[in-house]
Amino acid sequence: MSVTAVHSLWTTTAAPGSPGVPAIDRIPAPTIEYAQLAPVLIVVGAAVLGILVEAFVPRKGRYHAQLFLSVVALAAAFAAVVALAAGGYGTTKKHIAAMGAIAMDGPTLFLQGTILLASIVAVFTFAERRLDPEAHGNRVDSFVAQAAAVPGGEGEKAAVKAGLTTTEVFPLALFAVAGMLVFPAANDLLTLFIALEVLSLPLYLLCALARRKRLMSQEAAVKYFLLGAFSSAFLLFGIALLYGYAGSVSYARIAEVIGGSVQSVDPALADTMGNDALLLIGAALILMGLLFKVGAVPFHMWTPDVYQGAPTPVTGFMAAATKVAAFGALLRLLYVVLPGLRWDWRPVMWAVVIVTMLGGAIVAITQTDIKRLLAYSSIAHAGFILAGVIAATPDGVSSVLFYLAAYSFVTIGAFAVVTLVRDAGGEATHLSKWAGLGRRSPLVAAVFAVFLLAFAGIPLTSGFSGKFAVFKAAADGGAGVLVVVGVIASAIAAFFYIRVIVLMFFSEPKPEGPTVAVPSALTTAAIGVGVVVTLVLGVAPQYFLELAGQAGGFVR
Amino acid sequence: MNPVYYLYLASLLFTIGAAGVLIRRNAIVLFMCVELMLNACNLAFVTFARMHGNLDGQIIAFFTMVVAAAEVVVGLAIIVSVFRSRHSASVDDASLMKL
Amino acid sequence: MENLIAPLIAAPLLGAAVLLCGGRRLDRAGHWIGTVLAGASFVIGVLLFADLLGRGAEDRTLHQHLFSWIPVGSFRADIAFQLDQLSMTFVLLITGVGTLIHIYSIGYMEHDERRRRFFGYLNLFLAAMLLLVLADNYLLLYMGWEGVGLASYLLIGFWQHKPSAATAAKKAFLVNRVGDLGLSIAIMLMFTTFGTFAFGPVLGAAGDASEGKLTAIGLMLLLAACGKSAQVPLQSWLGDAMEGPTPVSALIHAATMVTAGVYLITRSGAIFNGAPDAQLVVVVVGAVTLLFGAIVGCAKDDIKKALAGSTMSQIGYMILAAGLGPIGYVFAIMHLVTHGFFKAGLFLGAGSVMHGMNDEVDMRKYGGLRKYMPVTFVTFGLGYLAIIGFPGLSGFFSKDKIIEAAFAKGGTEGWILGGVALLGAAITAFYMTRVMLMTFFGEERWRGRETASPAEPSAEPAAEERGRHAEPHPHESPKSMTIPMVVLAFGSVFAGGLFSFGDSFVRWLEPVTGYAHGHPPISAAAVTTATVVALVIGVAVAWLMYGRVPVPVTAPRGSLLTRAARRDLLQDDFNHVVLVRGGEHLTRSLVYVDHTLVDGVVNGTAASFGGLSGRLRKLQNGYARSYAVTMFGGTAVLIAATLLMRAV
Amino acid sequence: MSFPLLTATAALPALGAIATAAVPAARRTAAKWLALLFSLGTLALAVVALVRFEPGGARYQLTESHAWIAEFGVRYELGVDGIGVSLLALTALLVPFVILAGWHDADPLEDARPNRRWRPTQGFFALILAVEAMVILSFEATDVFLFYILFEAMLIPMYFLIGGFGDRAAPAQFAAKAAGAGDEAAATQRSYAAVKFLLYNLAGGLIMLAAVIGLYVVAGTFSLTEIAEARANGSLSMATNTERLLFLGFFFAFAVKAPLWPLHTWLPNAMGEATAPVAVLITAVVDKVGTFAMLRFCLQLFPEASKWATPAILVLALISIVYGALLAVGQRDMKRLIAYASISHFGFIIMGIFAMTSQGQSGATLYMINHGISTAALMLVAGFLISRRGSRLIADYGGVQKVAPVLAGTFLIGGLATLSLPGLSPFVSEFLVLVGTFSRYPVIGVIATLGIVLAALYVLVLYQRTMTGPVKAEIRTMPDLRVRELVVVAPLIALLLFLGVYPKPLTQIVDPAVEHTLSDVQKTDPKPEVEAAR
Repeated sequence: MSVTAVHSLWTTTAAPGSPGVPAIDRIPAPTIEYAQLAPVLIVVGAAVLGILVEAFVPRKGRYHAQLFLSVVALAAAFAAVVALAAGGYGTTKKHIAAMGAIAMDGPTLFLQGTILLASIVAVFTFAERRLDPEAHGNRVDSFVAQAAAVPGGEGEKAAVKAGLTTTEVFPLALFAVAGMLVFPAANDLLTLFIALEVLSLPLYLLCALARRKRLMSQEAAVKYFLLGAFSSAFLLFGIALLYGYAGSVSYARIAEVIGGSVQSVDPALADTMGNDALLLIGAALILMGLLFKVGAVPFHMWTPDVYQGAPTPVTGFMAAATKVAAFGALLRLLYVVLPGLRWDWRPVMWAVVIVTMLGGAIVAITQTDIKRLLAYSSIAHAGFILAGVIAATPDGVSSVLFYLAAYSFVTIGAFAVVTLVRDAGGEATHLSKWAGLGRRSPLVAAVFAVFLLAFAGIPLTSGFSGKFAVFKAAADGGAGVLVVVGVIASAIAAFFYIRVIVLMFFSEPKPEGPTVAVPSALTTAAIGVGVVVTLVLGVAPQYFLELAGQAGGFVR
Repeated sequence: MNPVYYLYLASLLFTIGAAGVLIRRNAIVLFMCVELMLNACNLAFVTFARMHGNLDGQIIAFFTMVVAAAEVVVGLAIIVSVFRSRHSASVDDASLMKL
Repeated sequence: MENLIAPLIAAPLLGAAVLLCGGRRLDRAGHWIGTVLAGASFVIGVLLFADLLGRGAEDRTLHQHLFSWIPVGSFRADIAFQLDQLSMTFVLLITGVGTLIHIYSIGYMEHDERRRRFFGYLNLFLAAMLLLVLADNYLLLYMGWEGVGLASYLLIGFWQHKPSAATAAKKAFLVNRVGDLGLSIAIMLMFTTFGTFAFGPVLGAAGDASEGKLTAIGLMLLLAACGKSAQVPLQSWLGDAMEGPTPVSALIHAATMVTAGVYLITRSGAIFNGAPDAQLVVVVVGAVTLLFGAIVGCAKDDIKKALAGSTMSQIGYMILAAGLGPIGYVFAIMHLVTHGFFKAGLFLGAGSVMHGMNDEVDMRKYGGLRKYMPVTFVTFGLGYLAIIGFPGLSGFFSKDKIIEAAFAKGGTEGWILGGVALLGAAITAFYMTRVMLMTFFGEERWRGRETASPAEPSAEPAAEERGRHAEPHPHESPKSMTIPMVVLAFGSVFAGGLFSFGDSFVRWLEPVTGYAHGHPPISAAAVTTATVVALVIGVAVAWLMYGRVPVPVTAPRGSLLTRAARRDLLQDDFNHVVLVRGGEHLTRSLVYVDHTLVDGVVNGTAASFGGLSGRLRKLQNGYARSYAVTMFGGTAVLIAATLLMRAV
Repeated sequence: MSFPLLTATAALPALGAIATAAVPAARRTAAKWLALLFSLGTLALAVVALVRFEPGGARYQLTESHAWIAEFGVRYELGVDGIGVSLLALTALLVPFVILAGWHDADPLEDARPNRRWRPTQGFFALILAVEAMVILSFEATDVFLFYILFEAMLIPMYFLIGGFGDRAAPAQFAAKAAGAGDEAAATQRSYAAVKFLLYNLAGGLIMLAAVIGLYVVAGTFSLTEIAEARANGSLSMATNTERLLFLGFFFAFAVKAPLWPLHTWLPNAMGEATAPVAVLITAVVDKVGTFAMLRFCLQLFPEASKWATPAILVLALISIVYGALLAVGQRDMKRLIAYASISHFGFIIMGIFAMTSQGQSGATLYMINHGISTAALMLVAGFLISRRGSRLIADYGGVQKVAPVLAGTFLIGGLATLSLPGLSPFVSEFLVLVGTFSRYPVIGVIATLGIVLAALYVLVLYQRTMTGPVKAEIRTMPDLRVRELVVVAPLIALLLFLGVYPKPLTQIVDPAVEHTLSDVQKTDPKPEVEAAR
């Protein structure tokens, strides 16, 4: 999907006979480095296959087929990423691929790898079928039997009786992943926009597919969709303005124009070309679009509602993978397209960072629903990561990469634990239900405590390494104030994480309290990976820090 | 005619759309307003393409239309299902989750 | 020879360790172990004394260095001892009287199930006291100083089940702590002034230090002395200390520990000599206490408290003498020794009386006891004659010399001090005669009267039962108690004469304390006669008040002064109101402050965050459109800000 | 590559923690013995370290250094100076007693319904060992980052120890009072205390984090030795304000941990609610990290700023001394009383450190050790007392001395140590601190002596109210110390006596380290007046 490619076709046919132009019968095909796009292609292909599976494979076999297909596809894609990285595309051979649409460099590969791993883990939680009680002898996952059926209506009852399950979630997830893979790699604004839509649309749908509490789930979907569309409209308008300013949507070109290394095309257009109003407003709008995805204050308000309403596995998936992709895109935008504008966006971003860190932490204090709590904590964390983002140094990039990797696994793990604590109405997400969990099932409580401590940034957990890396980068980048604010924010944040731990361990369990379901190997794996990564990145982060360090360089 | 007028028009449309999103209550109308915003963007793209004398903008406009169509598919699906379960298309009724 | 110094201390220390850790299996033999070890250290003391006598007057100082205690940078404190004439005198007094009182206690504490521990404490006291007088530096002295305080605390509160005893013990320790504070500050001053606090260097270099420093050190030392020796204003604990068993009162609160202050001042003579102002304060304190104690002694009906008052007063004499400088040091120590004999004897006598009287302490319930307990009567009587300074007995020599020295101070000061000393002598005669008469003469007021509320239930609770007997049957005490009394009686009769015979005592101590012969404005003979006259007056008045007329069993209301004196001249009331009450208020208010203010600030911030959070989450009102508004506003601000950044 | 002794001293208890935690629920006693064995093994290693340490030798000995996180310029660097090694020994020494004293503190209540997975006992001892490991390593760390990590991480196990385990009455007849209605309230009290503990220390730690990062930005390394060297030879100079800010960041965290007035209020809650052994762990071991860090990091990294802040800190320390003592007098709860007493003592320690004299700092170091031992003795005996009666209120006791003389005696000795009676080790350190302070700041030194008198007051009042007087009906049948309890107390008391009379071995180890520290801040002891005169 490369503009310039298509464009060159067009022009060659439009102006015949001009000297030096190839004859009409020889149409140069755009050069696409398929090998380097392999990760994306594999995932997209698998997704398409998944659709076909839905169409042709008998209902009984679909679940297993889909699960197998998606896991294999993601694994293969990850292998491809590793191969590319090993091939040096992240470092020495980094370059612009696919006629300028895709940037093939360190951050791309690192983030794609992270996204793929996170997605594999997330898909495990998608496929969990042990937690919900069997409906009419069929094991069911946490997705609705028939999305189209009215909640609590005859249709739904029938569907449940028939043992339908929404296996479409797997292809949907795969499409979303594909979008995420492209998002941080996008090297022109159009690709950015398309990728954004490709990753968002499936997520809107996924949000609506919860088996329990369907009304909330649908509400979440509506809110997410409307606000998402709203924000993407802004993003698009921003793109339009930047295009108007630079006459192109390719990052490199825009950066050049901003840098002033290219003269404006035509003096007649001087009033639009090089008109900084266009540039600044456009940049601001695009930033807004990305900050929305990241969930930064004041564009965060969808986060709590959507996180709460969406099916918990989807929430985990969003909180982890989407954030990674979005931050990747943000990084590239700020470092590749708008470095010339640093002195304009930095002060604004400072403000955003501060309100995000403090706002998220403070509002979380009084939350009573564990999923909302985690949502607000994710907002606070977005603030911490942004602090690293605006360091505007290679160090900043690598620290952010590391933080994202660390954070995503903790998040998925935490939400996976949330799926385990259940009562009659499905997951028991109200905090009061969690009282005394430590007495009932110390192991689960302990694991969750580990995740909470990681969120709180206690040393020897990945949370601390990440936070330290980011703050260090920020301080190096001359944002000492941000570090201090961040420290205060994390002190506030510590309060509510500790509150949960107190609740789990130091308060007597209620007799009618929730039960802790024993998960299958899938969720267990997800949680296990989360714990392992948390501790490894906490105790011996050296290797991964190096990795992120090498991946720090963008291609321009 | 000065192409800048087209830009004014585009931004006007965009603003109308945004205002609509903020003001109207019916989910469908809301959604239409979003579409209006997208189209405003299209207009801007095309205008800029014309001013710059290259076709990127026009091509982008096509992509936008496709995306808009996809959004319609997804959005209507969601809105309809919500409507069926609540018998109302008002966004404000969907406020179970708050605080 | 000097290697014997450590064993001197080690013996009783060993006793304390064995008896206190030994457990019940030692109960039967405990008192013997204690007594033998005390005796052993007395024997060692005698050996050392003999050795010293064998040497020339100048090299009568032995040193023993065990090991270095706290070596930190320039700060070095050693566990090392110095035995010279001064400390030798104390060693003999302590071990001698100590041993006697051990023997006495065997009989006295017979019925007490915790007798073993009692002896353990006694030994502990001996060890600490010996350490105090044998230390060769002030820090080690401090160790002994607090050690005796601890022993006194344990012994005063020996009958801990009695709240009064426990309180008295606590009070004694606390008041002493205030004094100790003085000692520790004095040591710090020495360290900053001389860079050390060993006797030799400090006293040697005292001349080089500025007078201001010396005065400060001197006053701090005086504070310490006041605490330990119950001098005004820190005297309030001594009266209550009588809650302890009588042998304790005899040993610690009459003969030895309370005189540690005198030792400290005499030992630090070099410092005081360089600080006349400090010396003035010392004599004033001594004179005031002298009268204070005497007056209190006159008003008390509790025989032990009366004796306690007298102790205070007598130590007042010693402090006064010590404050007079070289003309007084020797006589201070001399009076200290003689006082050790007769006051211990008196206390043991009192104990014996109480022993015969079901532990009754109120003298108004005594009377006519002389025919029931002759030995006690005679020994007590000799002690009595000695303390009032009856010519020829020990008290006479020592006290007379002090009065003389007081006059010799010269100038109006001399007259005032001498006058006070004389007055004190008269009052002493008065109150001691009073005690004598009320106890051993007059009609037998205990007849047909049950002796309630035993002050000293030797073997609780059995004794408490004994105490409720209808009527006491006065009887002589067993040998183990009478023998020590006899020995001490001998001491109180002859010691004084022995010491003054050819000024032997003066020559003995001179090398250490230095001695200058004072020249009183009036002849020594005149002073002596004045003393005797004062004595006669005191006795006469007492006889008129208590001998001629019968003593009422219930105390008359008495004059204002009497009533004040009964309450220790209102000292306790003052302490109670000012220190205790005030302290309670202070602590209570501080507890409140800590909870509301210091804690409140933090909790407040936490709460305010909570409130802020509560308000902020209201923004999350669940309406998608309001979210959109926020986003729109946010975007607007974003754009505005970006443009603004460029504009400025 | 010699045997990594220091790592071993920390690794052994860490292993012990894991092993203990792994013991199945039924084998409770086995877990206890396992924990005890590991702690004793650690003690043995600590003794080896103490022996291998040469007082006269290099400043940091038994050093180890391995690459760890190059990206952060962090190395795994260990090494002990005299101060570190003695505190290491103290920790290793106290933990076995803590374990032994807490032998029954974590036994599940009879009424608790059986639960295969819930293993409080194993958890209790595992957590204790975990704390030991982290504390020991933090005494050994010569890398600021490594130290910081442990400084923060040790909060978590402590937090669970405080919040998870509370007092209970052992004998049935008293159990009625403790259990039942009061239980829930007690639990909430406890979790409040735990949260307070964690939040205070976490806040301090996070402020320190900012300073740590700042330090890295300035110095470019975390190695204490390198930075100190660079500062010494002037190759690393900090702007005055930067240094002061960084110093404050570090000091704040340590002052919370120590704790220094007015950051102290978490301590009484924590020590009051936690069981006596845990309380000992807090005040005798964990808090020492704070004061230790002041000596090692504040003075070494920021000499100028330390000197700049000295007056203010001394005043705060003075306030702590008097204020803590006064509040101790006003307490009704004996554990809270001991807690406030500790606050007063920490005031002395900090005062000694910042008096910047050799007496003061050696005194402070000895004080850390002696205070550890004496508080352990007093607090543990108090714990035994409480476990018999099931109440922390002083008013609930009286006449104990008559029914349980040994208990009373040990309690008294512990108390006398707390009021630093000469002959017991605390006296040595307290006097050194006073002298050290006095020789440079006479007025402050004199006022500080008030602390001595007040100490006598609160100790004796406590003893009188609990041990003397007529025997209360509830305690007529109170048993005297059991063998296990004697085994805990006796060695501590013996140590108090020994170090009180012969502290030389310690001072020899500590002195050189103190000299180094003083040379870091370029301070020398003031000369005595007479010498100066000559």
